[in-house]
Amino acid sequence: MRAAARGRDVLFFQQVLNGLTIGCVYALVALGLTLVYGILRIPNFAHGALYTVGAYAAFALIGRLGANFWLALAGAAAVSAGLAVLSERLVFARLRAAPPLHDMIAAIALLLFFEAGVQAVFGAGFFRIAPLFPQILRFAGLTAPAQRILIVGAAFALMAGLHLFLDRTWTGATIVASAQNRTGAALVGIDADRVSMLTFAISGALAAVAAVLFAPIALLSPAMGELVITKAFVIIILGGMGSVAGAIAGGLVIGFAESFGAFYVSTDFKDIIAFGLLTLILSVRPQGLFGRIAR
Amino acid sequence: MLEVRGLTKRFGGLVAMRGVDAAFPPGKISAVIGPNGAGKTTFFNLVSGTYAPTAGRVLLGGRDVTGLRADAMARLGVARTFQATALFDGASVRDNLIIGHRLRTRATLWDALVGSRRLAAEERACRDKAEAVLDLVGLSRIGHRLAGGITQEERKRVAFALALATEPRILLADEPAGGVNPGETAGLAELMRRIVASGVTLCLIEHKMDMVMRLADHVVVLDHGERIAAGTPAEIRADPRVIESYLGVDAAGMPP
Amino acid sequence: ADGDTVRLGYTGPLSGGAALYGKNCLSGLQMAVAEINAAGGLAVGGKALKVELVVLDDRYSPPEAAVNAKRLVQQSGAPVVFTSHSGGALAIEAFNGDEGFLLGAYTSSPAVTERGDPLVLRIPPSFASYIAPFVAYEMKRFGGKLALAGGDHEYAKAWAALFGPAWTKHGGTIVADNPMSYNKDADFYSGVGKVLSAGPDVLFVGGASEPTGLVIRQAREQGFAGGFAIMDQAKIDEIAKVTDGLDMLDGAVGILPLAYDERPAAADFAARYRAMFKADAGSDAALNFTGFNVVAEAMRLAGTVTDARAIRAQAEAAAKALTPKQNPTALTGIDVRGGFLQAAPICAVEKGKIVPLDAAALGG
Amino acid sequence: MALAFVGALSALGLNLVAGYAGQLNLAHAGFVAIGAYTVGILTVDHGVPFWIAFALAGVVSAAAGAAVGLVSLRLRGDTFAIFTLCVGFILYLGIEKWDGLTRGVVGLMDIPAPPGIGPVSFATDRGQYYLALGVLAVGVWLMRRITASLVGRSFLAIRNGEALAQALGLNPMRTKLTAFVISTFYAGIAGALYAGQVRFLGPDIARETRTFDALIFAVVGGMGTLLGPVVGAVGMSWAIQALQGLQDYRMVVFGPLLVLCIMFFPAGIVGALEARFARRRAALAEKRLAEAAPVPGAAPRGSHA
Amino acid sequence: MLTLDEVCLDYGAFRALDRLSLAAAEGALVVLLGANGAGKSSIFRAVSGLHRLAAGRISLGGRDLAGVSPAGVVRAGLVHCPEGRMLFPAMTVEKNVRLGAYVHRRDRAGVKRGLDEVMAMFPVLAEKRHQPAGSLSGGQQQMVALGRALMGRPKVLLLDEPSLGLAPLVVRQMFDAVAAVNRRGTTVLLAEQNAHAALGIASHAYVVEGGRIVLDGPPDALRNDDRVRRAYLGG
Ligand SMILES: Nc1ncnc2c1ncn2[C@@H]1O[C@H](COP(=O)(O)OP(=O)(O)OP(=O)(O)O)[C@@H](O)[C@H]1O
Ligand SMILES: Nc1ncnc2c1ncn2[C@@H]1O[C@H](COP(=O)(O)OP(=O)(O)OP(=O)(O)O)[C@@H](O)[C@H]1O
Ligand SMILES: [Mg+2]
Ligand SMILES: [Mg+2]
Repeated sequence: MRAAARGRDVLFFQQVLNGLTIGCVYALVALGLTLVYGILRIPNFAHGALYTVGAYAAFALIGRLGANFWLALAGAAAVSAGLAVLSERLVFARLRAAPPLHDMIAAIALLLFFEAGVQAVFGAGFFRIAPLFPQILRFAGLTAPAQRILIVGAAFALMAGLHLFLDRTWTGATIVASAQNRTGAALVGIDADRVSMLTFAISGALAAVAAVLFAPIALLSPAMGELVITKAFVIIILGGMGSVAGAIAGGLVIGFAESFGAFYVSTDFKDIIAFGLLTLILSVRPQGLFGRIAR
Repeated sequence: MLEVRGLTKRFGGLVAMRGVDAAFPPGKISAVIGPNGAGKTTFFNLVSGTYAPTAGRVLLGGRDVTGLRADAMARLGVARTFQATALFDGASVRDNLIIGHRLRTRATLWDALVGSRRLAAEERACRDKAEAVLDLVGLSRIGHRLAGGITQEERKRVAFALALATEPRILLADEPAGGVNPGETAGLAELMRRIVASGVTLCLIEHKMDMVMRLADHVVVLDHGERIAAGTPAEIRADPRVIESYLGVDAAGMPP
Repeated sequence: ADGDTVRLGYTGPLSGGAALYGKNCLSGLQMAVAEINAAGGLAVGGKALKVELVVLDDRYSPPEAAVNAKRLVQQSGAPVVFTSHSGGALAIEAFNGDEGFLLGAYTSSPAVTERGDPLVLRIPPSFASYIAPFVAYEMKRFGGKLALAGGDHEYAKAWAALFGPAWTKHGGTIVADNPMSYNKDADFYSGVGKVLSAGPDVLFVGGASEPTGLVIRQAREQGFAGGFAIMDQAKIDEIAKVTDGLDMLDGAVGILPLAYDERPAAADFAARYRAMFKADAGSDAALNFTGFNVVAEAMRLAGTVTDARAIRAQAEAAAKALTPKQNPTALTGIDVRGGFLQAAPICAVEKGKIVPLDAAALGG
Repeated sequence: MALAFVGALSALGLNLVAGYAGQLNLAHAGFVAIGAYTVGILTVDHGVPFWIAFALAGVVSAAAGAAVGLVSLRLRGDTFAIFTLCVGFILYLGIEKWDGLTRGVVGLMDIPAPPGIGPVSFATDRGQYYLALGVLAVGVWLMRRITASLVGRSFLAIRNGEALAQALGLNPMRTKLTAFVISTFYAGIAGALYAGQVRFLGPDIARETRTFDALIFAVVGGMGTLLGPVVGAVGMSWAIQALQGLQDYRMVVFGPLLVLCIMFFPAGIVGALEARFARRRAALAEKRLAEAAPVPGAAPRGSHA
Repeated sequence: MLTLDEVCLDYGAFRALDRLSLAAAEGALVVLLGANGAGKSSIFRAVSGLHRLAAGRISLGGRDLAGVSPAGVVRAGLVHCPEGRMLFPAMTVEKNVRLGAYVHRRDRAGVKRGLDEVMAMFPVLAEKRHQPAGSLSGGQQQMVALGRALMGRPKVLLLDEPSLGLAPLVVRQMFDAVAAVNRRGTTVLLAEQNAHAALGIASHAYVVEGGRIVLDGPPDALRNDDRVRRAYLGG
């Protein structure tokens, strides 16, 4: 009897770890999405493609250039950030005067382009990035693949870093200020173009980091971004569009909902659970968990 | 005609309107004045159903209409213009006015699908109404222009026409002469007189004191969401509280 | 077919999540086309016709496959359309009889031939023949508790629907049934955890090879020590790339990877494939290769490249007439409904090695 | 091409709710799927005659639209759009997981072709083509009636300024809901046509990518114009087919083309043409007025543009 | 110091400024009077680069400002304290004020000194230093906006209706502060509807109507002008 209860606890904690892992990945992706949305009001559907590109960039750096994991991570972040900035300069900046719908269509077009581009370069096959820490940690009956611990640790470090960056640095403050009041920001001498580019760069880098951290326990495929981007959208409306805290909280909520849903209810229905949760929360709080009402 | 009792509105912690009583007699011109942020626009928003009051009552012709939404109020005959002179900028002036009369029509989707005779008649009625109000505000010649491309004064007139197209009993005008020069202001005042003469009760918010004083039969002064005075223009002009908080003949004077 | 060229069609996933699979299948067809043309073309009605394969992407979507098939028939005049997924095949079956073209369906799903479409060839072996030996091997080696953790796509569900009852009939019990989305999910940790919590001896797994590898990997990471019954969509050599070798696969049964197939025709095919594509051949390629050759041979025997019914009528004879070079998969015939009679060899992983199994000895 | 007409019909519906009423419903494909499955399930599992199922498809889809609209239309702007994206996902997942009703991932097969009416047969491709064309023509004609009427004007008023429209006595919720329901009715009929044409249904038709397709049709053709979606659907279907030859590189080319298209024709093809005609008409009217009643010095400030 | 020469500004088809010219000498406190919508804010938007000119020239100390971005204008020494305050509502008071020094961010000591000065000038802000700016009352928010603008070390300061929505007492404090800033050498351009108070501290005044200057002169001259009296002085 006691053993069974203990077994249940172990399983429970296992799910907590798992929810945390997925939640962290989602949160990192959602953070970039929400930053871009908060400042530029662009629902960037191409964000998922930046995630994909990041993973493939790291794969190429490791496989073809022999880079180590951390170098590949940095390289991937740079590649995705660069592409994000390019799409801002070449596409979104030119659509600033256009109706909002056009941003969305452009983002969809970019998504198609990047995804097809990845496939054209790397082919349609699955790839894997070897885990940095392939070990399995076992203690007190719990098993935890080290890579998962790494994901959680790195994600939280990154979120903390991002928070400090936004909160403590001048450059970070320009982003927060622009999100709260674009005109006000321009009037204290903040360069709106610079902030847009910076925001896109950060969002691309976050997506790439999430992808590279997660890649060793998942698979690379040209469509891999689709799996996370829709969740990321759920998360940012759940958390309140444009809210950084909301993206993190929303990411964890969806991560746990999926993990526990898959375990205690049915793996088949875990996505429905996540989306159902969203519908439920939004019908009670239309502005999301952390959203401000109106502008 | 229109009466409010103990009207109160809270936005979170901020009390934008506190226990305001006021009555607007039919066939007359009333004015609401007060400093920026006093709650004048909020007052209109409450009366027209844009906001629901936190407390208090709104009575229209003796009937309690508290909490009705804006569209219901419009159908009961309460029309308004907006401080920012909202128009459908992408449509022509005439199309703006046609939609303004939609609330007096009954055609449904079904009428549209089968192309019923009622729809045709009502569309004609809307067009006629549009021409009539255009004529009343003196803008027949710009009916075809895009509403986004006309002058500020014309916008103010179109806003009146739009409100009139709803066939209101009472018209609430938020700064109808804001942003137009004195010459044009006189023209607008003339227009307002004509509107009242056609049987519509008028209530306006205005900062242009000379115009208010000349035009209004009755003035309500708001400050910090409270009614600080009400009466004829002459009474208001002499009220020390109004002078202090609004009219600003600052006896103390400012440092040089 | 105009003048001296006969065009055949292919619709399959060439982009999206299943693109690799679609391309593998396509490569077998392309290889057959290349070899036929290199040998001077297809001799029909006294002429040597050049063969051309018209390829369209359907992103694994059945409706798009149907649309593509219509296009292939109407615009390219293809008398035969190949497709590599059961959804597409079923969608095309809705009208291929009316439109009079032959469907070359690369799917093990029995539903494709069960509905009596007279113009269909089902190229892969029926998976039914694998089930008994898989059950026997795993139950004997690991015990009677089975957890079903296969994919939630149509083909995997069809497998599970036969595998589960076979298992209980053999005296085992099913302790968990939790299909997972191999095509859409990135992480299976919770799903695997759920089935493991029921304490199974054997896991039934399978979807595309790489996600299957992930599922196996995560099962081992969570401490599972039992065996795996791997459905035939997943290939053990491809799985091994995800599990970093065969260690984690110990105790798995599945179909024998082509690279380990030592029968001469198969080995020869693998060598030719390598020369042409600079990559290892998989069984998807080999089976499609054979399938195409059957169709080509049937056209030759029927003396027509337009009359689908006549071509279909010669399929059985064509299958029997294939040379070993045309027939790396040891096709022996075609049943009345159009199902190919061939059985891929099966294997197990024991002590870090792939060992062929004798299906007959295990009761297959 | 028959499928392009189905796409046009679906885009026509999306255009009503998004282009005219200003509510971007990203669950649109879900409603197309509801229509398609209504036909599929009724004809295959319940032996309902095709044309009855066809009519019911629109009704069922519109009823689902009413239910979804009541909840989602309380949200505004981007939140509404993203929320409906999620609703679309739920519809898609619902179709995929509820195998008992929809056959799930296996798909629904053996849907009968639309039976002929009198001497006209729809079993052939040519028949299908004319059927789709016919339904589309009726759809455009009805859409024209709706958009040109007071009802259509109400939609535009809501899009252009909800607060002002409400102050003018329009009930925003009811107006938006009407647009939503008509739009989902069109989606349902498009789905029914699709079912009769492809005769096999899988959950994929509810995917968000299908909504994006319809959206792209409408935007490229001209959002908020009557014929824009039709022009867009036919044009883009043609373009996508024309690019099939590029195989893997299809979307690599298509993506940038799309971006250029919205950059240089922000109002869409039909929108650009209409603006051109409108300018010419306005200039003419202005000229006629000037000739008729020359008012000295009346050229108003601000009218120079 | 600052001159506008035949400036035109359009909102779509609507011409908000129509060949408008004005000048502010160094150290002057220039007041713009005008009704709602006369175009006062538009003048400021044109100067600070928030809105592109349709025609005309703007120069600051001899430097042409046409086509310079808002950030560039701030760096050139002109700070615009806008109508509606445009604060960062979720940021603390201190951060709002500090961000005003964005273009001088490398001068850490200077930023600190500026911050101390602002806090000393508005003691109530020092008290509320760590509260979100959005939670302050209107008058306090206006002080934050003014403090933030001063952190930009403006040579020319544009103040758009700083008394908007403020209680009379607060209005007075505000005008005291503006006068003090001006005394320390900053050229100030002040848009006001509160004509009495504004004329009290001005060195020169312009009357704006319908996007044009209709009248200008020293405060006393305007006070005695009939039209101004009627329209802006309520009598
Ligand atoms: N929707 C709202 N949410 C929160 N606060 C509001 C809202 N609307 C108005 N307020 C607040 O209510 C108060 C009164 O505002 P209101 O717009 O009624 O003033 P007003 O008298 O019309 O001023 P003005 O003359 O400048 O137009 C202000 O402090 C304003 O900030
Ligand atoms: N973004 C805009 N789009 C269109 N018209 C505008 C815009 N901003 C201002 N206007 C119009 O331009 C004119 C001048 O506006 P401006 O804001 O400069 O006036 P103002 O003198 O500052 O008035 P206020 O006292 O209300 O602040 C007004 O008629 C206004 O309606
Ligand atoms: Mg107001
Ligand atoms: Mg202003």
